[in-house]
Amino acid sequence: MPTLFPDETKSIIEALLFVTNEPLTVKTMAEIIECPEYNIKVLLKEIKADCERERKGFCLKEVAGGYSFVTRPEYAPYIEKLVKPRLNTLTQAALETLAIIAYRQPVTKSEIDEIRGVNSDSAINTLLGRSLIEEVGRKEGPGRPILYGTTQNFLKYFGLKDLQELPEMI
Amino acid sequence: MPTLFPDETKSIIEALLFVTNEPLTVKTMAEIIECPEYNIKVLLKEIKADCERERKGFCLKEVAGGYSFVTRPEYAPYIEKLVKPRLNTLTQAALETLAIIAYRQPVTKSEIDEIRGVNSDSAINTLLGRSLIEEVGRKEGPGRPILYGTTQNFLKYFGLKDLQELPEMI
Amino acid sequence: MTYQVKLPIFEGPLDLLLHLIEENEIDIYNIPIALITQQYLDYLDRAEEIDLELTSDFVVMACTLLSIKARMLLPKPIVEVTDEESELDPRVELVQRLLEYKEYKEKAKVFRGLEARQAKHFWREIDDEQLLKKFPPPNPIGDATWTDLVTAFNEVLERVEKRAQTISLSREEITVQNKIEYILTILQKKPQGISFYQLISHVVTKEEIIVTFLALLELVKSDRIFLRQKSLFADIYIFMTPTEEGEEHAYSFS
Repeated sequence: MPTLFPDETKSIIEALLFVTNEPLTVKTMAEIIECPEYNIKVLLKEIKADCERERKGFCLKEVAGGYSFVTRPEYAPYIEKLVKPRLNTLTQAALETLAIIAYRQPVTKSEIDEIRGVNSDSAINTLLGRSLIEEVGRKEGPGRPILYGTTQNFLKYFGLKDLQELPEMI
Repeated sequence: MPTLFPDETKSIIEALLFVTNEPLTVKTMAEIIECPEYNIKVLLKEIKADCERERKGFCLKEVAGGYSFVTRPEYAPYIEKLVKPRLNTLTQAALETLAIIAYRQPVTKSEIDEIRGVNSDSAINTLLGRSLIEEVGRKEGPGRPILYGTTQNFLKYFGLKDLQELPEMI
Repeated sequence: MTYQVKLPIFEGPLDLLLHLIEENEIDIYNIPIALITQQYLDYLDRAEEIDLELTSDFVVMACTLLSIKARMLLPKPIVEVTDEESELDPRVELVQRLLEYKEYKEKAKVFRGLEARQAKHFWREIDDEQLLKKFPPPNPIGDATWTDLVTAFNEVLERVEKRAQTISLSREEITVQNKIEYILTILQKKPQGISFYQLISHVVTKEEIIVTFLALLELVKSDRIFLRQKSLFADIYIFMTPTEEGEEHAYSFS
């Protein structure tokens, strides 16, 4: 690839962000454009500022360990007229179960049941089905029960940068 | 919807163009934003000029009677590097669907869904798009659903002379 | 016309307890156990009346509450002053569980907020089919081989088999109401009385023993039966309360 001017690199980053709907990591972008990660970071900041200044219809968001363009929340009413709305919201039981898994991971089903005081089978199945949690291993000990943890999609669904953002939530 | 300033309308148009990959007609945008088509046309010209002036990674293109954001053609080599690995590999869902079609052909979509236990729409589209499967007829009965089978291409890429060569199932 | 009773639905016994504590504006560290137990049992009664499906977890908690209540009613044994702290408050463990559950319930609320916020952000729809036309891969199957195909097919078949094997076991529903009716029927046949151990001799699950016990308490409370015990820890004998008319009246919740 030829040597690029910073402005050109910036445009390429924008183009890359346009053809994927999964968060793009700085590392991937740096590898594709063949330039240092540091430059990418600087340019991402510029892109973010540009979107704000020009009040574009979409903005750059840092989510799930990468970056992605998403539409501005205030335009949601218009966009909902065009594309089908998102999946159903999670039930109270699923959210409680997910909160326990997020903060206690890795954690077994019986530990979750213990905290909630009820059986969490169906909540866990819902969360697995929506790729918000996954099996992350087996616990040592009798029965070697499955350990659950949260997924990348969990971060994307709730708009979190990474798991470090969790403890500050309250 | 409240009365909007032209700048705001412009941002909403950008948001609508961003979110969908289908070309949007002026009529659709005017209906969603509830404003005259003439205004939309003026703002589309502005958006087009903005993208050029700022040399964004994407530009506004008039296609098939509508408008759409597309990435700049000169960045295709970079985009190719990003999407090729994704496009190249078959997902687990596509692989499973292909396996069912290969072994059970001719087979309908609902029969595939039944076996997999989930909806296979997008997997079938992927396989059709890659010319690995094709319509081979219609099933007799209500709705006369489409029957799918594998293609010559399928045999070629899996290195098989004919379907008899498919490894027998255990 | 059917009359519908509205009753709040709770995620579990701890959820219900927290609700009662909040409703009564009670200090969670000093729960008036008699009051809360009564309100808890009232909820279960009403839920049963309007046929709300309650899991056995609710009944188990009812027993925990009754057991705490009993321990708090018992006179404290006179112990000689020792170095050890005075005996533990029977409520401590329950309070710990409530506090922990409460923490996660609040976190769930934060997640609910984030979910609503995120629902307003839309991601770009990407059509891989369009991209495929623009960037045709050299090989439409990537690095897959027919072995992968066979493996995938086997995996699907295994899943199908697993699905077929999963038999949904219907949980045996034992309600306090049913148990009350059962006890009354038995007692009609045995005017000489029946012992508690006889009553639970065929019972296999802990839940059912608990429900049997709750049913007895309910029957004593409404004065339909009376209990006799020869000595401490001896078997408890259950007798039907003789009615003035010498006939039994239909049992009713009130």
